Amino acid sequence: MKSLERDLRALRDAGRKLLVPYFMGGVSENWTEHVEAAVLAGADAVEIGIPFSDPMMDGPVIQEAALRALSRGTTLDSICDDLVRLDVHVPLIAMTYYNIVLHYGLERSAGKLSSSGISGAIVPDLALEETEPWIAACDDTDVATVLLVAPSTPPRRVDRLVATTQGFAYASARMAVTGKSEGGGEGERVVRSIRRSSDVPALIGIGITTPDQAKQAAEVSDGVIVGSALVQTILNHASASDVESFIREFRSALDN
Amino acid sequence: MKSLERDLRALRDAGRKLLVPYFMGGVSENWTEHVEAAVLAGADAVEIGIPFSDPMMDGPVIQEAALRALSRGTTLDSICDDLVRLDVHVPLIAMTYYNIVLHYGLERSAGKLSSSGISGAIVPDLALEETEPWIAACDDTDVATVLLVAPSTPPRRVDRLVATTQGFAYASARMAVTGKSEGGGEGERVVRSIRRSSDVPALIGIGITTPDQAKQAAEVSDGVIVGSALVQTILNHASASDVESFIREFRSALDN
Amino acid sequence: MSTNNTYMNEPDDRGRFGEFGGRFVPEALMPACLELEAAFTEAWNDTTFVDEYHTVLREFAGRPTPVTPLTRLGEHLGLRIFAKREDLAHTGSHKINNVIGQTLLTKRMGKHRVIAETGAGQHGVATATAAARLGLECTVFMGEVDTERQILNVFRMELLGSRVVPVTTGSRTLKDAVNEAMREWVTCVSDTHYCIGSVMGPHPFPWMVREFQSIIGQEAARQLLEFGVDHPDVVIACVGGGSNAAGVFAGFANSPSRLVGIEAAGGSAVGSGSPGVLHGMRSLLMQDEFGQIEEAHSISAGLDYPGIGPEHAHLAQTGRAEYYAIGDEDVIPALQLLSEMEGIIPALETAHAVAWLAREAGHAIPSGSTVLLNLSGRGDKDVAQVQAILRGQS
Amino acid sequence: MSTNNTYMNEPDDRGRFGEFGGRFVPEALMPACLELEAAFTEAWNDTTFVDEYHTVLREFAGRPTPVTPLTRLGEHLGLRIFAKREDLAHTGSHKINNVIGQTLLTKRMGKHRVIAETGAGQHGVATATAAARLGLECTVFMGEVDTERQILNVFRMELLGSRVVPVTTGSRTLKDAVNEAMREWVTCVSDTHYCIGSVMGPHPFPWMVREFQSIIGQEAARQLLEFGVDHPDVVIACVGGGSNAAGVFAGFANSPSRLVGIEAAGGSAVGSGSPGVLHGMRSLLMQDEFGQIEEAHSISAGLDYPGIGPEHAHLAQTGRAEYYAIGDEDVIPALQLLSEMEGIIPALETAHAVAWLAREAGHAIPSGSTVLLNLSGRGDKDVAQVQAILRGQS
Ligand SMILES: Cc1ncc(COP(=O)(O)O)c(C=O)c1O
Ligand SMILES: Cc1ncc(COP(=O)(O)O)c(C=O)c1O
Repeated sequence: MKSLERDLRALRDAGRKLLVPYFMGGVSENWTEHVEAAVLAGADAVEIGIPFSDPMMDGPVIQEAALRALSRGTTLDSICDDLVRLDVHVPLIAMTYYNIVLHYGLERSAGKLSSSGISGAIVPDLALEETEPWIAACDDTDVATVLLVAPSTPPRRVDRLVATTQGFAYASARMAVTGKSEGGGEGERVVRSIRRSSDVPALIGIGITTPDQAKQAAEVSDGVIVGSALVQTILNHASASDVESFIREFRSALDN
Repeated sequence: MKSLERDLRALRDAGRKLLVPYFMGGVSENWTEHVEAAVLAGADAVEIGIPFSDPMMDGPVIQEAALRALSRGTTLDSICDDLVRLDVHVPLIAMTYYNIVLHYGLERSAGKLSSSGISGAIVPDLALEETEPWIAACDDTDVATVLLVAPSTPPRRVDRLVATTQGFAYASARMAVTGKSEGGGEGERVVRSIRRSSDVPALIGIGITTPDQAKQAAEVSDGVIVGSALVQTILNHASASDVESFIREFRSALDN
Repeated sequence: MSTNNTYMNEPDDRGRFGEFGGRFVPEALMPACLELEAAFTEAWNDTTFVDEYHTVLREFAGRPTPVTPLTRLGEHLGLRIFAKREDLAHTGSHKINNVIGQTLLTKRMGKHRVIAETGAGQHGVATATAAARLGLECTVFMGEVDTERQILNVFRMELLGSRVVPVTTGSRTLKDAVNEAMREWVTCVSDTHYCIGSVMGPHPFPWMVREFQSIIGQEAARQLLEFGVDHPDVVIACVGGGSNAAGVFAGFANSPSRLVGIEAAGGSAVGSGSPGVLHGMRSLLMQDEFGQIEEAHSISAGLDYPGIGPEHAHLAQTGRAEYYAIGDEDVIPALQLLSEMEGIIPALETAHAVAWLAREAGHAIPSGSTVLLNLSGRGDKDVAQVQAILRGQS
Repeated sequence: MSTNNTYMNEPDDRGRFGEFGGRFVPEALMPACLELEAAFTEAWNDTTFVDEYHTVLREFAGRPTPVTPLTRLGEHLGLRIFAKREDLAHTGSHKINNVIGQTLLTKRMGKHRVIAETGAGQHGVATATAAARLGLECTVFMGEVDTERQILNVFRMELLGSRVVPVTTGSRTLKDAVNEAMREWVTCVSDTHYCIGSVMGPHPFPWMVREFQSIIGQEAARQLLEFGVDHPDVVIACVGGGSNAAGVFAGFANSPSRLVGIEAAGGSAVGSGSPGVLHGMRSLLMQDEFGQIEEAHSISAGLDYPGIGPEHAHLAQTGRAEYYAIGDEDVIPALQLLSEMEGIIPALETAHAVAWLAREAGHAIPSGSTVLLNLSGRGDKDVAQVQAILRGQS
């Protein structure tokens, strides 16, 4: 078991609802300060986006963040370099698209991420059937491969996904790309289907926009991932302390 | 034999080269004065155009004259009315398109033209094969049906045309619509082909623009028809005396 | 190859269909008309020529065009509807059938150049196309107004190596383009063929063009049999000069099918015309009380003609075919209807026939009738115009 | 119906052609891809479905399209040239073959809506057309830049009852339209089919689209036999995603014919790309040193794609097919050449293939060779652009 799952299980088993915010690496000069502020405010782990030109699974907000990061010259290497400046003690999880790590080299990417302190990776266009070379490349590292489970995933396939995922299971609340938050979402149903075969930590993401939504999602799940809502504030030039209060609101909703 | 042919033969046999100018009926308020001036200057007969919206056999000058006449409200009737004012003693020959007389009624047209002092008609889109009803309609009148012979007409067909034409034979100098005057023209060849079977007066028309051309054409033919060159001066607002001197130049070229 | 039927016969030896037709041209053109009649008659009885014509139609022009069952429109209107898909012929309409015949004949007559008139540009593009294929020179006369309205079709003709001459006389539209082409023909008739675009003009054109277009009706009759239809109850086609209608009617003239031609209300020679002579033929024409030809006005340039082919005048007079008119206002809704229901955007010309079909379903066309619609052309050429009109409305 | 040959086989069970292909999509879409694979496999083995597909192609889309001998161009270039006339298919290109297959499958799967991406608008118009015919709802995603460049195609789709969504993300061209269609598909996959326009995307699309397009090659092989040609020496097609090329290659992959695909120099995934993953597939892509996808730039919107279908990547890697690139500057002269010599104005996409043919006659293509040119589409859509370019030059 890689450290990511161990860390998250420990927190979960201690009764804590997990809060995992998403940041786009390189989106601004001071992006690492935002990460630090979030951790200060109670984030249990952090997702760090490595931008890709064609983010098929992302809505307009994260697309915009990726474009901004790319126009600042952001690369996998530059993000890893920035991480040196980062002083936090929660797990870091990379989120990117397959072509980025494929082009960098699978083993080389895994090694680089791992040596930069990253302990998980979410690659949303890497389908279960295609995931093996990547998981193999991560084998010798502490990088866990986190898989998504969708509302459309049929039960037998949920079992296979859950058996393969590492770190946690990412339960999509919606049939949608990141940022869509209309309707109640199906995160609870997805989490229940995960629970049928595994007690791996299950976090709900996609469209968790308000502390209230987070609280509700955490009633059945082990926690939430907050992406576009947070990235939007950063696109609007949030300061580190803005980020801190944003996260604090979620934290307190989850804790009460 | 209708009066047109009798008159023209008499002149021809007297050694005169025939000069037949063309005027568009109704093209201006004072168009009949132009006709009178031409006769005064030595025209032996006059062609009077009855305008048609789609003058397929005419070039730009006569098209323009027809449009002007039509926009002045000119009709077969209005032209016949104008003729009452006309005080000349040469044959008048109507030139129009078949639809005008067809629509007016063939017998009615023939009667109307005849009673207005017109003794001939040229209907260039009335092919030999279609001419019979019109000739029949003119039978009881003095209106002669003048047919054209073209450079493209084969010899046997020339014979048939010449056998049918009344008044004179209109020898086209060119494979062209009215107004084209480039090149030497083939009028002489056409006249010779007419002469093979008949001594009907043969006049050359189409593209006779200058007194010199007229003189040359009259060397083998019995005379010439002058159309677009004259109509152009009238479109340029020639006065009756301008017309008179225009015709005088042609007259003297033919006489010397 | 003659259609050999009682209702659409060969014309008589003066080129008449009943009292209509004939040959009303300047003497300078008569020899060419006679030569053409002889050449066509001879070629049309020569299997080598007929085979070549069919080969080019098949290999180059995409014939046979299919007959498409219009199932959804049929359900909507309570009819059984089939469409003959001339829109799928090369260059986008039935016009190609005729020009392939005429250009092959041009070569056979030893001429190396063609001229043509065009309104919207469909016949001009078709002629330019067939001329390019055979390496013939080609000049197209087009009213100046139309060259401005149809600038892309002008450019298509130029790409195909043709010269386009804007006609600045008269109303500067189709009627004047015909006049101008005739005038040009007089000057070059020895080496040039005038490739007329519809069943109009002097004999032998109305007959020859009908023969070259009758492939439409022949194919459709055969294809309908495959759908178990011996003959449709009604055959509908739009009518400008009348070539697509003549072509499809030819396949059904001796069947019990009703033949229906749809004119544009603003160019309705049968509905509001009278007998007269224009462009070398005696036919029905829109004219004023003095015999001056009126200008046609239609939303579709291809129906913007004040006359109709003489054989149609004859079919109207004998009652073998019926002719109705559709006003501009019904044309765009019909175009939209066919587009949305069947995935076929018809030409504005064709949309007139669709409009009548939609209007008369359950009325002049009893419910349950089987209908053959001649889909004479595709609407791509008209899309900009339709958009501008719809924008203007909203 | 499988093409059943050694060189263009079915992909393996992960949807790979050699090392290319596969299925790289979000988990949310995986069930739909699996469902589609099952549905297509089952349908393609069901003669009822296959018959219906062929019936619609015949009755609605105008198949078989002819093979035209290009005699004058052949003499000019010292070759024997045949053209497969996809320009004569309904809507003006081969794109209709694919959408007819996919829309029939959509109905069979019980879905009532399709979405599609489009660049120049050809695939969008084809999808809108097939959707209208079947009464399916249709939404087309099109880069905002392209909606402005191709305003008439946008309107054609709207006339056909489709909704066109301008894509304002990324480079606002085809690549982004695919992204956006994928994003939309995630939200509606239960009742909506994503009708991809070329041999690209996740398995089973590259295979399925090739199968639906292989009618081109099957027909051409049969038709060439009628001309006494057992197989051409060279088969040439332009390559954007590669669907028309795959379709025609499928008819000759097991013959000794050379297979040649022509890319646009500014969108040349084989010539200047490297392996990568985009739009659900592993293939050759134009990308920078960090794996960011580059924007393609071509005079022809239909070749303006930074990738290529995975089977082409495989055919290139194994050497069974050859791929070359043609720069923008050679495209218009080639379009003019075919127009003037043969009376066929090709699409700008197709003109790339003509340009290579003209350039390599007597060089890479030995004199006297027999060539099959896949004439993937007609140039009507491009005429305004060509005119603007030629005006700018003079
Ligand atoms: C598509 C289409 N249909 C019909 C017509 C009318 O001509 P006709 O009556 O000769 O078929 C035209 C003329 O341009 C046309 O383009
Ligand atoms: C006429 C034509 N040819 C070729 C293409 C390129 O697509 P593909 O490579 O999939 O055939 C297109 C795409 O729009 C097209 O319209």
